[in-house]
Amino acid sequence: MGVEEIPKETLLEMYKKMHKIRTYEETLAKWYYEGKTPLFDISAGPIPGELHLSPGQESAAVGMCIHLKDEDAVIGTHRAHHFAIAKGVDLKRMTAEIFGKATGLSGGKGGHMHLFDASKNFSCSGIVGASFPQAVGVGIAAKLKGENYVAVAVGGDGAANQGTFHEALNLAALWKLPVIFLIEDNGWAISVPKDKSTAVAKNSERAKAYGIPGVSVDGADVIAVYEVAKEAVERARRGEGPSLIEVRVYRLRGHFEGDPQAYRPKEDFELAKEKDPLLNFEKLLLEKGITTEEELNRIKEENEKEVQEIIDFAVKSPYPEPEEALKGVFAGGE
Amino acid sequence: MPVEEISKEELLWMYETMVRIRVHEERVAELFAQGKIPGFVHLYVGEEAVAVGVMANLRKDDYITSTHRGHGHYISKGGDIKASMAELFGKKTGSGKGKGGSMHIADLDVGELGANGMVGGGIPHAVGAGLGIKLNGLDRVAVAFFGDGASNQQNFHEGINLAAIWKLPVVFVCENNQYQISLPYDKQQTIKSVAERGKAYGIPGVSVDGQDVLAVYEVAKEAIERARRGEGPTLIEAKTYRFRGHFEGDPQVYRSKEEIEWWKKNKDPIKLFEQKLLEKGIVTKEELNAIWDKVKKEIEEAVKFAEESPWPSKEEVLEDVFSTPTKGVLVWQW
Amino acid sequence: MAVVREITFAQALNEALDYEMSKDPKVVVMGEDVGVYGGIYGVTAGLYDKYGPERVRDTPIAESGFIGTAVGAAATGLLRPVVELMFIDFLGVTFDQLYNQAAKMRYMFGGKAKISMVLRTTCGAGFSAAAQHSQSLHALFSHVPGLKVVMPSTPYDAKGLLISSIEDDDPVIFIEHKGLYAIKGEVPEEPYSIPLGEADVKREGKDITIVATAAMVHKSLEVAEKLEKEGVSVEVVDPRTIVPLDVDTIINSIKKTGKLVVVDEGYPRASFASDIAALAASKAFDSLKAPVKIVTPPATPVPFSPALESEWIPSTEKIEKAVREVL
Amino acid sequence: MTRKLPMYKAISEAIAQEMERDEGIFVMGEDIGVYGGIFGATNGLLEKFGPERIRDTPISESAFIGAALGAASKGMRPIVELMFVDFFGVAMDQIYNHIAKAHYMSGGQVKMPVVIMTAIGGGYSDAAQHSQCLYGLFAHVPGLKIVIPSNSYDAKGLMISAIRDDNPVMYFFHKGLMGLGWMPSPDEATVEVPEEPYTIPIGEAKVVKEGSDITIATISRMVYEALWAAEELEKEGISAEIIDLRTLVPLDKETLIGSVKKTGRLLVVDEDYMSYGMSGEIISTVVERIGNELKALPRRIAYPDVPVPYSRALEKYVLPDKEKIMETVKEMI
Repeated sequence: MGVEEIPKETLLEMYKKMHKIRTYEETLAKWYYEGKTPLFDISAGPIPGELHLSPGQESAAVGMCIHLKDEDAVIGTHRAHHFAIAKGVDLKRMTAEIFGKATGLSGGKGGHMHLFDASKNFSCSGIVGASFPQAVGVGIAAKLKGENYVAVAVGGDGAANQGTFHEALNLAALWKLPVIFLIEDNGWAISVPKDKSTAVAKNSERAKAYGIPGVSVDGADVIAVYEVAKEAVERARRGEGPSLIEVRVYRLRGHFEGDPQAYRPKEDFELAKEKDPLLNFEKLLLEKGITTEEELNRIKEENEKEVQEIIDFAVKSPYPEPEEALKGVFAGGE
Repeated sequence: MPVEEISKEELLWMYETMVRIRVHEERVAELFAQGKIPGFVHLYVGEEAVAVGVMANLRKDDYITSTHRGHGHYISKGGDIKASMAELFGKKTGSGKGKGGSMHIADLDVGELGANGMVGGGIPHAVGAGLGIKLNGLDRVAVAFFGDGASNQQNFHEGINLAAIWKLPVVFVCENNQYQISLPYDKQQTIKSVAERGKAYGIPGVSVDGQDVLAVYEVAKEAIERARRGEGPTLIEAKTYRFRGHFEGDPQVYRSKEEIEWWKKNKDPIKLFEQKLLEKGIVTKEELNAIWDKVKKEIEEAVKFAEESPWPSKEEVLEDVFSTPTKGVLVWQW
Repeated sequence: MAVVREITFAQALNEALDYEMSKDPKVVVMGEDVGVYGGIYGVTAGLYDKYGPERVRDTPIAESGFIGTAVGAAATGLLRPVVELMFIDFLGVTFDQLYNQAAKMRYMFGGKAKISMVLRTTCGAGFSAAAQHSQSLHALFSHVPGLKVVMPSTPYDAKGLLISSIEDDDPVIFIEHKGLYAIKGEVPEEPYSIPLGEADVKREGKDITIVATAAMVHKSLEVAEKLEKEGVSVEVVDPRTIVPLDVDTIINSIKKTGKLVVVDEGYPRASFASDIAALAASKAFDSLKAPVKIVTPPATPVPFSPALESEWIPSTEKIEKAVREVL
Repeated sequence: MTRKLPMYKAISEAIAQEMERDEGIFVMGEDIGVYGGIFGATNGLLEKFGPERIRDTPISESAFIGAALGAASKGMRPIVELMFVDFFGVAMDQIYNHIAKAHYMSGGQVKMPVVIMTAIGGGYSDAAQHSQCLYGLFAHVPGLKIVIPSNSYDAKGLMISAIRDDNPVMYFFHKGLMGLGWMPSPDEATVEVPEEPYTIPIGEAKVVKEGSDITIATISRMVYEALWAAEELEKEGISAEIIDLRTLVPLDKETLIGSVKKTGRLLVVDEDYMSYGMSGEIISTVVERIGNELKALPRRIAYPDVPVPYSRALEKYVLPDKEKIMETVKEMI
């Protein structure tokens, strides 16, 4: 399948989302450093706490989520903004959440690593590898209810060495559940390179341990991701069980904002630029004559404007009342 | 492996050790039924060839980690049978001074790092022993024994991956007795053999008939030699069968009497080995009978020792929690 | 002559690790990002360059695997591992290896095993790290028998206690509050050890006792200082180790003052704070002149928003209020 | 209609009746199918509901407990069995970092109607990794309701409440109360149980015996040790009031404090470890509020801080029992 076989509006939608992610993340980064200098203080400024951004990894999110509907579930990791955006999470409320505001998705109780949007069946977690079993549960629900939604569990290459990966893949394979395990391989578990943490070169090889299909795909090419994801989603919807997809991507920024990245060789940064999925996609769209510079510029402007509005909303929103901290542990008002 | 390639001494050690395990376990079953041994016991009858075939290749200074079904490993690694029998009785002279019982028998002097009540719990311990061996520049080996059920548990995945990336001298032996308590193997996972999972860690995976002690001996020999040469871990699956229930008292509603009888009749590892030894004229029936007599006497002595041993005194219950004397209160008694 | 300088809590820990590694080749450091990175908090900085990748081992994200590895390595007696669990919040993926394995092996094997290992980990809220990266879960480790649990509050204590912990033959959970890494204090250059199980009276007083741990020690001291101006004399006791617990020092202090406030950052139920309160009631019943007060966060997960989190963490205001109520 | 039912049948009956009512309920765990649960809590369910809703799992506790979260997020009401509570260490993250917190972290968007049922308790030489109670540890982390019935009537009513609750409930059954043929259980635990479904509110303690001299607050199997002790003490003229707390979170502080106010004395009897657990919590709950109204120092009998020893001789010495309770009560009065 080539890019020609994908409708133009789908391609432009993908481009728009990828560009929006990039614009959003870079804008957020600027806001993050507000008030944190001269001495870096992680808890200061308008965006408190840790921040893990996704530039360079947009293709994994967009290539996958373009095939998903609202009722399909995506369970992300600590680095989940790109998936949230690709899944259609309300960005104003998500951003307000990241700013710790009352208007946030969770009223400021969850924050950047714990984004929940029940209407979009999106959630994420700060614990590495936690998503895999949870997606299995969504798969069971689909099966028991006789509905054909699918669940996507996202994990990094580091997460693939965590016990939950093993347990969950086995369970999903055994029960033939509609689950897609998506390993975003950015080559680094924080500072530990993949070859020092993972005994196989490609995590897709591990599918053999569970008797399910495993594919590794170059994340520099969003069309390649699109194709692989399409097949996995269709397979899951047909009731044929889970798939394991490894998307090889490059982190354009540090593990978290403030990460000095001293551990990362220079070549890796250069490769990251070369493998930038957004630039590659832009080039492809223009080369193939699918779109024009003007059209893309219009999209870019729209995104920039939207992101600005989103940030404004978050900034202007009020903080929650402190007593809210004591509420909402249990459903039913306890 | 052809019997001719193994010395008679070694063959007789294997035979005698298998018999020792068998006689021990059947005697323990009686004692348990008589109420002399409390708690739960998980017996190794039917699986003797696995422990013995592996252990024939190990030295006293090598390490093993065991499971809840650990008597066979303990005995074949050279653990003191009087001490373990006394432990089963809960006596002061027991290997754990009456504090551990069947699931927690250990003999650190012979490198038996302990049975384990937690499924998969001992796997990373063998990895740790392997790391200790490597960093101390020793030529020892660590072997982790575990069941088919454990191969779906987190520690299997995390432990083997670590041993593989660090090229540690560890051999992973999965005793696939085909039931995870009541759940048959094909309802635990979708692949034919646990050995296939070696691929997920880039290490050799071998499946072997666990009822054939010489076959086990051969694959274990190769894996252990490989480990000693510093070439890293191997995963072995030994297909076996437990002749008794998961624990004594198990009603075994999940499998048929016929199935059990078939295995006892056709796949008894001791009978099979005996036939081979006799056919090849390596031993005489008299020699073998003498072994049974000797072993029975030995086990009776152990039982007598256990029966005559004193109970631990009550105050001992508070001892041995910690080893380093410290100020402050370590063990509460209000 | 002893050289004493001002260094940070993180540097003090680093010195302790460096000293132990230089002294005993069996000591190895393992964990996520402890190598080239030098630890997310910089505690293992420089060790990788000095001792190499074999003894300063970066691990995959497989806590049950590498912590279990440490347990096994310790059981053989071939190594004395010091492993780092990046956040105490991650204990859930590896708890079995700690409370069912490391903690119990010696007892179950009749006193024959020595599990000489240290698990270093971090705790503490205040950084908008939300519900999975901010907890203080020392009570969970302290509830199960067989683990020693250490929680230093000053750079001096940190160095001396870490040296003792590494030299201890039992499994030690060494908990470092993230909010303390940057604080400075006087620390001798030479190695020294502080025995586990010895509380430290951080400030003497006669009207009321505050028992506080880790970062809460400093908040309690602030309150004590403020109240002194009003003529109230507050004694602040830092147990330093939760297990073993220096019961005598705590009880003697309560007997002296007759009043007790416990301040802790752990959750309130079935906790350090409630246990100390019960201890006071059981051991110093006749000396108590007022009901005991505990100051802890509420029984809710840690909220993300700074507006909520600042309400959640025990503040000096709340400590002061509790002290005034008991007085 | 009522009949005497052992606790294991009361539990499985509760689950069966709820499963008939609500198709969203399903059960996962090890050996819960053909085997009916090692301790019988899922007895007969496979035959009634089939393997899709009664799912035997591989030994992958983290995966199937995590799966309960995923299923709950899609509106299902999963029940999972963790065979022994001692095994929680391999799955704790999914329990306390995810299931317990999802409602709060999501700002109330997600509900977690998950029941995690698990076996607790020792006394039968199962040693250090199969005999613990550990409910104190779960009570420590916010977001979980902690239910611990002591008889078959409570077991059924509390199980139905647990299933209908929109929050995660940890449901602990003591092996020595289940009424299994192969493990002794006090006769008193097997009581009349109505056939029809009924609920017992979570968070209500029960005064199982009224008295005036001392309050014994306890839970699970220790309720009977306390009752047997109280019977003996009665003969000596000491009147003990016994409170079966039944749930630790939420804790029925009103009943507890009301009773201690009346008797002026408090003894807590707990089979969980002594330190940083339930016993300290109950005492501090009381002393913080009415410390100055007590006539004697509050005491606790709990498991000393040692792993559970295997040998009968040793285990009996440390397990709280009737004799230890009587002795302590006499010291207090």
